[in-house]
Amino acid sequence: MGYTVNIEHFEGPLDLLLQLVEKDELEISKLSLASVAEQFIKYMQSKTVLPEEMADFLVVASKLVYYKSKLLLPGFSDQEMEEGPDLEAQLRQYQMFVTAAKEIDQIWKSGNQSFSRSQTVVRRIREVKFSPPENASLDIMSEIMKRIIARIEPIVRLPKVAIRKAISLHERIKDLFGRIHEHATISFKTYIKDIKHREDAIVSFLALLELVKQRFVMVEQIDLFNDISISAHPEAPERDPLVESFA
Amino acid sequence: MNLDQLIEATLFAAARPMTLRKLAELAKAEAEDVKKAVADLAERLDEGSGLMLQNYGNEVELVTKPEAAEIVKTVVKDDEQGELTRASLEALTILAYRGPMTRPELEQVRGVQSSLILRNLMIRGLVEQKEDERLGQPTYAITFDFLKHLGLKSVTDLPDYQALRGHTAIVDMLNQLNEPEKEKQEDNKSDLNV
Amino acid sequence: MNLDQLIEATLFAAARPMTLRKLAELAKAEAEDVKKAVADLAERLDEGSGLMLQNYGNEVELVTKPEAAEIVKTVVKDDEQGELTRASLEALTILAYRGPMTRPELEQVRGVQSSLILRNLMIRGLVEQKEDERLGQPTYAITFDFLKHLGLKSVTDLPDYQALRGHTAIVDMLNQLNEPEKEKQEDNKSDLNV
Repeated sequence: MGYTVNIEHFEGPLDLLLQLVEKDELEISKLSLASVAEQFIKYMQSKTVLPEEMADFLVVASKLVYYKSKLLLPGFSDQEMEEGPDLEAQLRQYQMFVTAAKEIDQIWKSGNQSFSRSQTVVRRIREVKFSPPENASLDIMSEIMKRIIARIEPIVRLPKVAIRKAISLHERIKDLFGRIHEHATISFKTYIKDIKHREDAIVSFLALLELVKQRFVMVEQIDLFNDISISAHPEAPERDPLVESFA
Repeated sequence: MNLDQLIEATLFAAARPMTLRKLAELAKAEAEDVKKAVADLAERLDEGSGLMLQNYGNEVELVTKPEAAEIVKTVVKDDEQGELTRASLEALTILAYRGPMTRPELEQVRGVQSSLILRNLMIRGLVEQKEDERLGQPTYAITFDFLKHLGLKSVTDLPDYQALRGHTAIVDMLNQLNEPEKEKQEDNKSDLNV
Repeated sequence: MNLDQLIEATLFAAARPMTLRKLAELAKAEAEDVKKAVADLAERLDEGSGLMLQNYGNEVELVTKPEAAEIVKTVVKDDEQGELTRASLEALTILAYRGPMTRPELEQVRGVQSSLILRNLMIRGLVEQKEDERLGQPTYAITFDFLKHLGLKSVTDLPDYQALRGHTAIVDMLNQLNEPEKEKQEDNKSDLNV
């Protein structure tokens, strides 16, 4: 599959998804969403995704992978994935707003603004008369200052916290590939046993799918709810999977 | 002096948006009469004035008509808003059509976390936090500054307003309709308990 | 848009008297036409508006009609007296603990655009513009009158002054504002932190 048209910039997972669908001139449907799943993951990895937005991208990625799985395996259904907002409807709604935003941008740029009565001049005309407020006391003021600090603390800390979320697909692929080389076979449960967050589990699963697709590994599952065993593919190519995958 | 003229003078002096309630209080008039006078004023201005009435939520402000922008710009200091980034534009558009709304609601539509973009827009004065909360969350809405920059009388003048505002309005209405219903049921329940 | 409407919008936005010559120049119109348009405007306002045109020699200004004087006085008084809103109180507190500071700095800490609030605090004599500028922006601080009203000799007597003023959250927040500057002028970084 060729990726000839480049998407230079996207604002979030829905923006990326919409651009991919429109680039291929597809209608928004489950089928078209499934068809751009791989491109979505590729772009998500190749461009910089803000760490604090990674989780949002992963939610969409997992839905796309799910749609694709359903397409490949008729009758396959997962209750948890079926619940929650419908990505197709969400994207349709998002598309309407993107169209409206373009119109608003035109109005914004047209320069046909309205103006209030000028504030600075109103101020100059009035005389300054000292009129102290009754509700400003030392106690109230120090209380307010503490509240302001409490309010901005999480904002200042935000970037540091968010980095945790960004266990990237790169890292998981590298990690998984390394471990299979070492042990020949490991189980999926062992592979994800240190993972505490749902989005990291999704990344790990995507990494596994990527390696399967490229025939670096084989997976075997005895029945539906059993653990998956992962082993190196007997005809595994002699190259670095990362180079092929996300160059 | 008629009530609509009194309101016109009040808005002129205030030089900022005012709630209909505040106007009624200042003019010592009934809410219904104020509402009608505001509508009369808006119509009179539309017909022959260089000014117009802008309204959003339950507030109104007296501003210049957008057709006068070119000349007015030469006598006022511009607020220099500059261009909007795609993300800002997207968030503003959603808030303009669907606001006031909570942050989770905005994020649901955008599909991506939006706390920083909201903060940026609030610092630029294009979005503000409203007094009302919904489900324990603060709600956000566009400001009069944003409306002014677009030269619109009201958000209802936005392209395709009804279609895009769409079902949320209906959902809100249904929620409001359901609430008394629920309370009634609760009451009934407690009756049975007694 | 007619010339009289253009002139009305201009006078409204400018909020100061303007000469007919200046108006003609701005509207790129003949003196005769401007004179006629001003007369038309005066007549239209007389007939139905809460506003009127006032003449001073060859200057005109848009003002409220005398019949509205009472209500206009109340609007102005409301701005200048009574309790402060929560938002105003917040801005005043930040300026007390962290001033003198620029408007962008105040807005960075509050996370909200604050020009109107700053203006109101200045009208009430609680805040003043200082001589010093920072990064090309005027700085603001609370007035000596307000300090005295609180019963303090210096802002350093505010409760927990050192701890609250120098709190890392606030320092980090202000540094975010100055970040582009910081990269350009590494040397000044420590100055900005103080």
